[in-house]
Amino acid sequence: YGINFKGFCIFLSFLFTFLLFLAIASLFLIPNPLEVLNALKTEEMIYSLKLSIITSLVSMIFVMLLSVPIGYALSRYSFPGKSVVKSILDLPIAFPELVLGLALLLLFGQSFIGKFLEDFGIKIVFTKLGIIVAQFFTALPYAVRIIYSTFEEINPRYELVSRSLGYGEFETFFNVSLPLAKNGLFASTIITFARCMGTFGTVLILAGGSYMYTEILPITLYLNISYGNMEMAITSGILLIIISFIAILAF
Amino acid sequence: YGINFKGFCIFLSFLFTFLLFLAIASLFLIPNPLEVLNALKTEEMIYSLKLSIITSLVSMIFVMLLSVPIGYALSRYSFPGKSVVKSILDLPIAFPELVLGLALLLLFGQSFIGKFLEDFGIKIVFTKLGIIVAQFFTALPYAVRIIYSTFEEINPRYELVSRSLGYGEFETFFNVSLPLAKNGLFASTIITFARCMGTFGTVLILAGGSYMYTEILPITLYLNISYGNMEMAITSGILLIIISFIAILAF
Amino acid sequence: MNFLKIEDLSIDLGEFKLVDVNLEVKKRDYLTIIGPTGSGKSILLETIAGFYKPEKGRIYLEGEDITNLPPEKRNMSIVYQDYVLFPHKTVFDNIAYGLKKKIKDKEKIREEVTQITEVLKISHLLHRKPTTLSGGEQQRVALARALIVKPKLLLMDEPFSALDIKTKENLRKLVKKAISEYETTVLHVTHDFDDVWSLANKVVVMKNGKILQEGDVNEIFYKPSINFVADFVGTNVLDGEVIGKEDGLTKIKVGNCVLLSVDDGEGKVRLSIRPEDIIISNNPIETSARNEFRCKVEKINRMGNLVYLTLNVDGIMLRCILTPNALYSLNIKEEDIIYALIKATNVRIIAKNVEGECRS
Amino acid sequence: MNFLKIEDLSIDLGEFKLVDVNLEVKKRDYLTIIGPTGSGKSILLETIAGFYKPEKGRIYLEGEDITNLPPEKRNMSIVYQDYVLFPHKTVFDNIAYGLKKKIKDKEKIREEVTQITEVLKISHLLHRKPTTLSGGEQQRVALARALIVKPKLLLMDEPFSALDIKTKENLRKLVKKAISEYETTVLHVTHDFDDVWSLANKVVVMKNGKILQEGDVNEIFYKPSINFVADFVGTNVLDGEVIGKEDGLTKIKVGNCVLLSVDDGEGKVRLSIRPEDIIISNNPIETSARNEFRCKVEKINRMGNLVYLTLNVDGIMLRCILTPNALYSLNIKEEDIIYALIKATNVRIIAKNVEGECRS
Repeated sequence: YGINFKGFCIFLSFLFTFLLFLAIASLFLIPNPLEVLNALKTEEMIYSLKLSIITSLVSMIFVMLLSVPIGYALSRYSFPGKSVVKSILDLPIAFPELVLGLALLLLFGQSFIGKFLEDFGIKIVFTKLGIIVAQFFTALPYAVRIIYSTFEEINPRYELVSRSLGYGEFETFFNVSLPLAKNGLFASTIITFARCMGTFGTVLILAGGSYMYTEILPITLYLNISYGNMEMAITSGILLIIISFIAILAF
Repeated sequence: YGINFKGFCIFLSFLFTFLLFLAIASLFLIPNPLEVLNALKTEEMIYSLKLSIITSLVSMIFVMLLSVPIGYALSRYSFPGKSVVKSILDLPIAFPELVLGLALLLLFGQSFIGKFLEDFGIKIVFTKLGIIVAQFFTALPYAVRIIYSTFEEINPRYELVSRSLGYGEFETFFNVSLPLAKNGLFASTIITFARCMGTFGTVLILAGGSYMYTEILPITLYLNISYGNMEMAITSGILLIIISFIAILAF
Repeated sequence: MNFLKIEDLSIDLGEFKLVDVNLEVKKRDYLTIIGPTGSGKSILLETIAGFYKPEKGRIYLEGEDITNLPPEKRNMSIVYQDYVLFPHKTVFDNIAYGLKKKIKDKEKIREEVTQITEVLKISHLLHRKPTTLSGGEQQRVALARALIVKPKLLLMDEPFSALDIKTKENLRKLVKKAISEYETTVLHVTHDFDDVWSLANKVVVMKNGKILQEGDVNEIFYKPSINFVADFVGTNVLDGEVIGKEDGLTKIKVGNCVLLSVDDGEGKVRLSIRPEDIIISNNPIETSARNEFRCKVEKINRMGNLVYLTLNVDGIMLRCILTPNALYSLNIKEEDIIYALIKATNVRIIAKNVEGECRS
Repeated sequence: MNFLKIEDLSIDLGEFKLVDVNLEVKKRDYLTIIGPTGSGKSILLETIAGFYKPEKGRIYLEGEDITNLPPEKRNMSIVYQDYVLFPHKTVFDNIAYGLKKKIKDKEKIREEVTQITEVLKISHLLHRKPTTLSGGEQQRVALARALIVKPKLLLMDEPFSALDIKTKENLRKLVKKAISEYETTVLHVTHDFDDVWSLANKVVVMKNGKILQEGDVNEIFYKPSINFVADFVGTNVLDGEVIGKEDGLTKIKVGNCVLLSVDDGEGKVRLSIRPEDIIISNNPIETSARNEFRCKVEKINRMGNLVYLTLNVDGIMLRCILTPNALYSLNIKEEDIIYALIKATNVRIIAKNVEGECRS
């Protein structure tokens, strides 16, 4: 009876895993390898790959620069309005990418902020900059979440001891908090990069899906599936997966 | 010096929160309320809203039925291949929605499984069933993750004590593990529902974005933005947010 | 036939392990398991309870091989240091939990709960939730929950170590009463010697997953067989050489002194003398005790409600424990010359054919 | 002027709090803070260290108001139960950490580290990472890290409670040596009376965020001013009534007995007699001690390396502690009639004008 329950749970786990791996496998096995290779060599695919990597790297840097102080502030300090800030962490749940994209579109396209930026020649809507903004806003809550829980797991006494030994808050942060958070920071960097690479809805709405202009890999996948170019679509899907895995292995 | 660092971290937190809230606010403030009300009353919006809620509820039920045993198995049992199953948890990072949609499209559209199901009259590609399948595969890893960490936080000694007092594994699961996991189960149910409501990329690829057929709210948002019907797009965005918030508050 | 018999039990969980553990427990024994952190004490309990499958070895309960029985079929209860009461159930439901599986008669269950809670003095708490109770109360509830099913074996994993001294003493009394009432056989992991002295009749000393010594309480404390055990229980350890016999007692030369012991031995031996067995007086005493030494008080250390004297017996250092009142009535100060008396029965040979220097 | 002065310190962190704490510490004092769990001992230390901002009250160090000073400007070091060594730094870098902020001369730093590590006997560990050390070694490193900056105040939060008895004793000796060498003033939170006896000259007893009593070690243990403190430190508490004076001593009637005390009092009073201050003999003794009672041994309990006697003095129950050797030389058994002697200086009046029954 007991063994049945255990077996049942494990069976379900394998069933779902199996289906999922079958789905991933079909991505790699169904297409013709030659056609994938040809698709890889097209100007469109090369453009899209380059743009994806560049925008994701830039977004990643900005996300990390912002999420480390935000995660640290949420974990270590209490300040008025903290609970409001903390709701960022839960945002991705209640706020689908597509809606986030729409909100950003309205913010930068139709509000005073958009007009203000445009006066300085900064255009976000339907531009490459829009890709970075979309990726940034999509990935940041994830990064903050990981960094926040990383700092939460570090006993604040390490910092207290450092303070009592004569080091200020900033020095303590660099001497103690950051080295102790090393693993969490690495993890969040990878996840941020992968998240930026895969952002679709936000980018589609804010930056548009223009052929060979704001075309990142997810857009390539989408555009080509719409035109019925399955090989191009599958190739960009494979590229997306491979890049994510390389990122995970590289760190 | 120390205060500056603290102030700097808190300032950045507020800056990002402010931008985000401004974006959300513009979603609610920029459109004309009357036009939103009119958009709400259109046949398309009502159809989309109904379909979204029904598919999300159905997906949610299936996700919970599967994720509780999977999360429990991952947390409590060790079995060969566990690390493979555990990689499900990290899947959403390396596997963008769009790619998941494509993989499912190939699995159910072009592999033997798709043909097998079709022989029984079950069509998944470009159908309403496809919406549910897409939502299910997208939301399940999130649910498993929450349920897994919920069970991880429950001291297994509670179960050991129950076992030693004469209850088998299955009885112990119902008498002890489930009641202790109550909060985590509630949370994962909400998140699953919200995640199903917001699924876009997977649904778009697997079920297609057919007007008044597989049209759920994110599809409505996307279709209407393509046609330039901003009011319809914004209205579906607002609906998505409101429903997520209601779900969170209702529990 | 032994009540519980463990044969060559081995398991390796990485951090904790058991290596070829053999153990025999009689019915109604109260066995305490002591040893340093990480010695495998807890994992031994949990393997006996059936929470881990041993890699090797057998466990027999009343002659029956239970090695592969699931925990729910073993009829053993476990009490943990952190109580592990079900937070979603009331105290009553916690205590009744195990019984409900066995009997369906609600009246009978209520009776049994009433009985055990009276023994453990928690009748007034039945409708509370566990989280509202103090540590001592929670542990009494955990005990009640464990005892009410009348387990063949009660396993306790440092049950008192989270409690303060007063509560500990109290609970020890209650445990004593309850287990005698329920005629329970007990395995009790602890690092508190007070548990051993006040509850146990048997002791097992473990280290690195192995059983180093087992025996009656007095055997372990007065005749630790291995150096580590002696160190662990705090006795004086001396190295010497047997130089002959006198009136049936073994004469052992330690430094410049000669000690008499009731134990047999020859060649180089290692001795154990417990610090509380050294009797102090200001003047030579005429007694039947044969080991009397003139010695200098090197140091007086007050520790808690005890006084530790370091005595210099012609170059050999001995630790000796007194109460402050004894110190007062003897009027001892550092550098004083006093007389130390050790009964030959308290000089125990703990190792034979020893190489090495005299320690202490 | 006091070295450290705390005025009306209040803070409420929910689970833990301080309520109007006043405290004065002299230079080179060794103050231990005792009290039950949740009494606010740790938070007091951390507030003094500057980790929490008090809601009310002031802290003065050497006359200077440091209430609003950040921790790094206070020149205090803290040692925690769980060591809190930086895992990414070697032992050397851990110890040198605080010094590096103050002096840049690497040779000087190396010298200072060498010196402190010799005192604490950890010179051989300098190149190891903290996680590879035993608990005792880690705590010595933490002490070295704290002491090397020559803090005005050393704060220790149950520094030994994670260690075994042997290591504790060892570390106490080292701490004693190190703080005398570095002339440090110490605040030490503990729940182990051994720390108090072997290290402290002052004691503070806390409960529910308040200071209940403070004073010299002997004052607290021999004359606890509040019932809770007496209970907490384990003394005999008796209620009686003053019936007169005799030769300058106060005569107090407790039950049918009359006790003499050096303390003054009148009316109903509460007395404290420490169990280790009761002197036992088989026959009446002729001494200067005035309180001698014939009593029956009700119960003999062995607890650890001590024996607890419960004595019935004409209906009054007294707890008394002996070592096994004393028990042996007196040859006492349960039900025996013996004589208990209590010096008038050891009968302390701890409360006056008491209502209520005789307890004990």
